[in-house]
Amino acid sequence: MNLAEHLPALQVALPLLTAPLVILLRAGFLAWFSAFLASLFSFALSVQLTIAVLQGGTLEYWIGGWEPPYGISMVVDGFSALVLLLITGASTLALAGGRLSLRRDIDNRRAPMFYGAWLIAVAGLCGIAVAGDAFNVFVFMEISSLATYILVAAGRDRRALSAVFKYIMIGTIGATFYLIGVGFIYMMTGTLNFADMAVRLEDDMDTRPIVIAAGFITIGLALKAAIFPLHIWLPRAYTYAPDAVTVFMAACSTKVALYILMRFNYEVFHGNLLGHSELFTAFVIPLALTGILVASAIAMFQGNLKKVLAFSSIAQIGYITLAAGLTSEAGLMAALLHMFNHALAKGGLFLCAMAFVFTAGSSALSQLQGIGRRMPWTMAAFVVAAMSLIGVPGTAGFISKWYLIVAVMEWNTWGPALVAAIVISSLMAVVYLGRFIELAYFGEPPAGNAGLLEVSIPLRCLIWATALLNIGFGLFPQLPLALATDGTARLLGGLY
Amino acid sequence: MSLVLDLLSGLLIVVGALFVLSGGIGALRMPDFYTRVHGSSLTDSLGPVLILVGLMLEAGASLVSVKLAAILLFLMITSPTASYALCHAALQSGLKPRATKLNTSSPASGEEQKLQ
Amino acid sequence: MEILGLFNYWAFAVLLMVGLYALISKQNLVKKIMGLTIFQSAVFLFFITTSKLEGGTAPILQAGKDWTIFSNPLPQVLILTAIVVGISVTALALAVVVRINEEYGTIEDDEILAKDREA
Amino acid sequence: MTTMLIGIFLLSLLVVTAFAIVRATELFSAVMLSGIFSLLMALNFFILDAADVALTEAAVGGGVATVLLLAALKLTPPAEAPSRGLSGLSVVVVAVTTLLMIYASFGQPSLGDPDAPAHGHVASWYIEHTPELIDIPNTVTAVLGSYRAYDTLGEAFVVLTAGIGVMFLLGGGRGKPFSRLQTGTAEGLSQHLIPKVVARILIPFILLFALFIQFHGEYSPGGGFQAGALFVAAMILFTLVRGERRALAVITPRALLLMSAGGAFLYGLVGLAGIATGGQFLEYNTLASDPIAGQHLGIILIEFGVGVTVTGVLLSIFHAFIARD
Repeated sequence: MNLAEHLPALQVALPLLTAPLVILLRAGFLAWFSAFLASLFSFALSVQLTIAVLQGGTLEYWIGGWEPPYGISMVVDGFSALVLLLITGASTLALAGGRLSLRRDIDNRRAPMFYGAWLIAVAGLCGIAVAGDAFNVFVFMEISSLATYILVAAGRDRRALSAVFKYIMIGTIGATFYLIGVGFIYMMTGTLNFADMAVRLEDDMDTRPIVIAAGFITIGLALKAAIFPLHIWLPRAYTYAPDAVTVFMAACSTKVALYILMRFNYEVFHGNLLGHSELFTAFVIPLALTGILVASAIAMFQGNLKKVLAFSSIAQIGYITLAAGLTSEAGLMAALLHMFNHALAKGGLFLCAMAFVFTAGSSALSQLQGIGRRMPWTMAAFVVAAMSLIGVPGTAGFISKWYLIVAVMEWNTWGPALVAAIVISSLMAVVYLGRFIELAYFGEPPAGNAGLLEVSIPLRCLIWATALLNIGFGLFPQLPLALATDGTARLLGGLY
Repeated sequence: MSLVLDLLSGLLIVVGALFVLSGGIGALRMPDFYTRVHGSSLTDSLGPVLILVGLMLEAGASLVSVKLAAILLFLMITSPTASYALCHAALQSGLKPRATKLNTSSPASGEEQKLQ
Repeated sequence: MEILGLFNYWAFAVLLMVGLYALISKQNLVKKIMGLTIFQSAVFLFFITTSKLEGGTAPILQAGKDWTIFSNPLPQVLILTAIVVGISVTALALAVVVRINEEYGTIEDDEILAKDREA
Repeated sequence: MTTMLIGIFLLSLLVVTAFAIVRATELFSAVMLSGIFSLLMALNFFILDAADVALTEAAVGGGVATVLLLAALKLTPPAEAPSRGLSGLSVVVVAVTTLLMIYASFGQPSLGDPDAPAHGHVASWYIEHTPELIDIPNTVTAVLGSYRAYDTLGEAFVVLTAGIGVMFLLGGGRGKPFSRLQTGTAEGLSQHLIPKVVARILIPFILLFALFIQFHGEYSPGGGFQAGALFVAAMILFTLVRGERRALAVITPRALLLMSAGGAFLYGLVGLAGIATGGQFLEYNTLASDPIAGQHLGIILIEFGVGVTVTGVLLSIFHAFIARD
């Protein structure tokens, strides 16, 4: 028995099977601790997987020993490894950093259920990242979504409930649209396996049902990924979820939908569907562009720190889809890199936001006035992560923005216009983040709360570790670059 | 012999279908809730009984007949109970049968009157 | 004949439409959930339609029976899973509705929105 | 031909019912209509040769979903607020989608077309190879339990997640999934002779049937999920007749929680056993000395796991709803 060859299955099975044990626990701390351990081990597994992919190329795993397309397969390449690192990393980070914050949000008696749901969410997202089968993606998408609904509904504000209802409705529409698309493809090809689909689609290029299938899948996943204008569920869900949940979700949940969107459009449709590349570009780029500009503009006028960051996320999703919509190698490279770097930056920002909310008791900007002077360490880390989000040279965000601009420039004559849009929205990011930073450093604290106030030292270390990662991957971007190169090569396998 | 059986089963099925139909009409045309339940309980009881017996004659002495008999048995237990439960629930929630409506001043509107 | 063979797809399309309509335009949250159920059921119908094979029977291979054509088992398996997913979503959504009613005192979407705005 | 006509008739009824559901303003009648909708859908599945799916839809849509909706209605306002007419945008969205789909339908294989691509390739491989590889008559169970066992694992965990969610939102926590018991309704219908007697007659049969479906799923339609749903139906009947308190004494809340978690965990353990015995995750060939025996063992175990989880979760959900006032 060689466990190394079972890594893809273990990556899903570990958090999934820990969950039922966690819900049987009776104490909140134990539940948190076992969830944290399971998450940490999952992270170790994804590191192992990443190493295996970097050394040995794409891994394939046949579940049940059945050969695909008859059985379900798992496929892990550079792109999946990148997403896996994000999921397990973000989960570990949020659980480690959010212990106190979660303890305040979730009452002790219900904590086992909460952490069980958390682990199931991690397992579901990992399951999507390693899946090689279209229907399996649906099942794991629903697992992770249901679990995420529970996590969001745990928010203390009652608005979390109405936000989560909207999220459930839109999430289910998205998943069902995806299912319809898969059904159409199955009807025309007789298979559910991604690789097999790509092969068999060549036979009936451009039949109407396949075009419709491509439409349903793209729209369904765009709903899940909160691509503008299908983003309406996101700001409220992010804002009213418990703070630690927001850290986790912001770093990975929409990314996973984007991941599967790109996988489907590149591996299955591109090259097999007449004119699909042009159609995809024509559909995605305008949406991405308006998304970037409009969401950035809205972010400038929000009165709540978490909402500012949520709208900023929508804009950043716009960058990723813009890059993916270019259907070029450089574009994909930029999309993958930005997925990674945005998760780093946004995870860091939300982690700091969690710390602010923990001490100040609210995420309203008016309550956070002067917080920078009261929490100098956390605030400095926030500034570093903010610079990464804006794309200041030396940070991780700069690398992906650089790749993005290069990709856009070599796209076609519209390149310069797109670059202008990217620059404008980066400036808007400076405004909406700068507005908070200014108010945090120079604002007048609410009456009676002026003393120095910091979160615990371990949490401060964690926050700073995240901030330093933003700088580290800015100076030494080899790891994400290597993964993105590998992932891009595989995604484009269908294009050339 | 088989012709007689065929005829008989056909007759039973047709009569059963008529009962189902009358039950449907009753559920639509009867004046108040309780009489409607009375109408539709025909659909539940006599209709299926006749139809199933007709089908059993058609199937002859086989496993299918045994299954049909089992279905028949369960129908005869469950559907009257369902009607009972329905009426009971209506009575408990204060719905008064139309016939017992005595000194109400409001004109009969065809709608059921709720007790206060 | 050919055209009638497409009737299932039309029913699927109409049911999908009805469900989606209830889902997006009804204000009552329970009604939305019912719309969601119709919406999902339509998709189930679609999958099962693709599994039907003319002259076939349920894919249960009994020794000694003279059936030789069997309908396609795969979509049926997928839909078994999807039905279970559907009821899970319904149950969770209903629980959220019950909680919303406790917190807001209403299950009409526009009234909830109004109460959210006040806060 | 006849089948097709019956199908068209049933589908039309289905569409009419769907419209009625959307139009009904009394939520109670909408719930009843949606029960009818599910049963019609089950009939449709049945004439489309999907016996397993029909059984599931009848048990889930007609049974469990209706009960849950009713339980939720008890806790929420019973009528919809007066409607505000058709919403223009949604009508447009919805109409465009429908037109797209009807447009797409003309490129699709007609109902029952034997040359449709869906029937070749993977599906015919299942029908051909199941007798030699797994050797159980019900191909649906073979695909569900072995070829695509990983999806079914996911299914079991989706159910578990829903249970966790409902208990998290409505429950009291710490091994007590249900908030509190109302004394008034705790007695059930035990004062009423007819339901009591009939339930007493029916419950053993339902339980027996559930067990049959659980363990005969390899040979006939059925399996863990359907069995679990039926078992839950029997228990719900019991609860209605004998009262909440007595039902929770039969299967305690802690036991329900253990069942929910244990069944799903058992499924995962079978998967890991595949790895431990030298196969892949969820591979049953290595579970016994003979691959076919291994397959049988694996399928029975995972179906059992699914059945236990479904019973635990659905009952927990039911109790969580009715215990709240």
